Amino acid sequence: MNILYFSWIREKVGVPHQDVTLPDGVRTVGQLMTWLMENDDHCAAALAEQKAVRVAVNQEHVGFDHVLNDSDEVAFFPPVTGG
Amino acid sequence: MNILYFSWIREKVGVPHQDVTLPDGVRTVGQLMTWLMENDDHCAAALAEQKAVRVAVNQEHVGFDHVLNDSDEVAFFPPVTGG
Amino acid sequence: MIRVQKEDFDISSEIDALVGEDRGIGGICSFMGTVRDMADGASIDSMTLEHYTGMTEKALSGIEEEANNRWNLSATLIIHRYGELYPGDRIVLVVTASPHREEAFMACQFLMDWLKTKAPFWKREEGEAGSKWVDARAADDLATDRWRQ
Amino acid sequence: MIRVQKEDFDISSEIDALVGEDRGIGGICSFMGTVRDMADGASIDSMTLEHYTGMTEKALSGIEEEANNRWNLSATLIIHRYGELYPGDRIVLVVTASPHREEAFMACQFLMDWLKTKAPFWKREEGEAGSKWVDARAADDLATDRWRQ
Repeated sequence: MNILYFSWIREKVGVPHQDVTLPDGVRTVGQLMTWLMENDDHCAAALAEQKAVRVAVNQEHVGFDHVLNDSDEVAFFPPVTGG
Repeated sequence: MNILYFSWIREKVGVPHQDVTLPDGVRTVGQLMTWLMENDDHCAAALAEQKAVRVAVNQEHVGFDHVLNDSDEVAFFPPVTGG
Repeated sequence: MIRVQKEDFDISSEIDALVGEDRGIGGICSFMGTVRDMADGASIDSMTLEHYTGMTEKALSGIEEEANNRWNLSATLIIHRYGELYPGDRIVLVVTASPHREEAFMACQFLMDWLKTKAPFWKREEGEAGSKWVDARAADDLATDRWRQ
Repeated sequence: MIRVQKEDFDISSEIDALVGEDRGIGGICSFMGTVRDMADGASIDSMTLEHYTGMTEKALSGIEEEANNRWNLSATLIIHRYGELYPGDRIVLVVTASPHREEAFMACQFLMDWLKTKAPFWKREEGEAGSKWVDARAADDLATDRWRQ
């Protein structure tokens, strides 16, 4: 599964993307976030403030309860500020 | 007093402007309209449909009860359609 | 700034001139009205815009001042053409520049709504249905009414 | 039509290309966002726009389609720039063309509001206050909310 990070979340994680294999028991976006934070201090710092984290799966905005597939492209980023 | 006409009101009156001397007893825009209609068949045709007539005095929109001065510039026209 | 003219205009040049060196501007809203080739199902060949010289300038300056009183605007522009125009031709341009987009949008709509019901212009269309003066739209009066306080 | 690009754009050429030979258009509304030289009282030297390639195009096409479903539009255009920009530079252009002005205005505002809260762009400012990511504005969320049915 390809995970992308943007803006200050990317800076805190330290890399723009990671390739991970979805472990057993991780089915939703929320569970993926918890797993990433448990396994990586940088991710823990980047995703700690949950209400500042937005998620897209396959380039569509989704909620934390969205169910994942192994082939999904998942992106974490703060609220957008374009326009 | 200089009276101007625009759009189809101008066409019905037949001239774009007229110079008139305000007769005694004519104090308001409404009274001027009545007087013009009594004295000129073209004006009568042009101003007959009162709710389609708009008035400006000295280039400001006014109502039929507006009080006139001899030196005023008065204009009669239909609702505007610019923009 | 207001201008009443026979000549066409270019929106890029107008916006560039209006904005100038003002780096406090964050949003520029514009509206441009153009001549359509149909009216009430009949084709239009040309349109003539009559106006009341003197009062037009006064009315446009008045509504521009009102917009600047209501919103925080960095710059405003109204250009209105008169004379003979053809389908596709530009008729009117309103530009509002502001630090924030909401105010630019509001002011631009306000100016267009007021202009439609207060500026002394009259359109006459020539086409399939003959030569006729355009009727005022009730919808335009309603659009203006919503700005009354 | 949507475009995500590093390059600047010219509003006249964009509008001309968008309108083409469509003589049914009566009103063209546009909004252009520009880089300001101040943010929260501190001067800005430059701004960098990061975006999510692929999702940006998808998001912009999605909101463009939504606007066309809601209103009778003859043509729409969204251009958004990315990369390094300076005060006074153009960031975004939205153009909506319609037979009637009300729909052009509504759609243009809708597109800007949705773009502000849905298109994956992030601004980073460099200036007096150092280098910082711009915070999302609560007002932008409210502006988007008013379009929910």
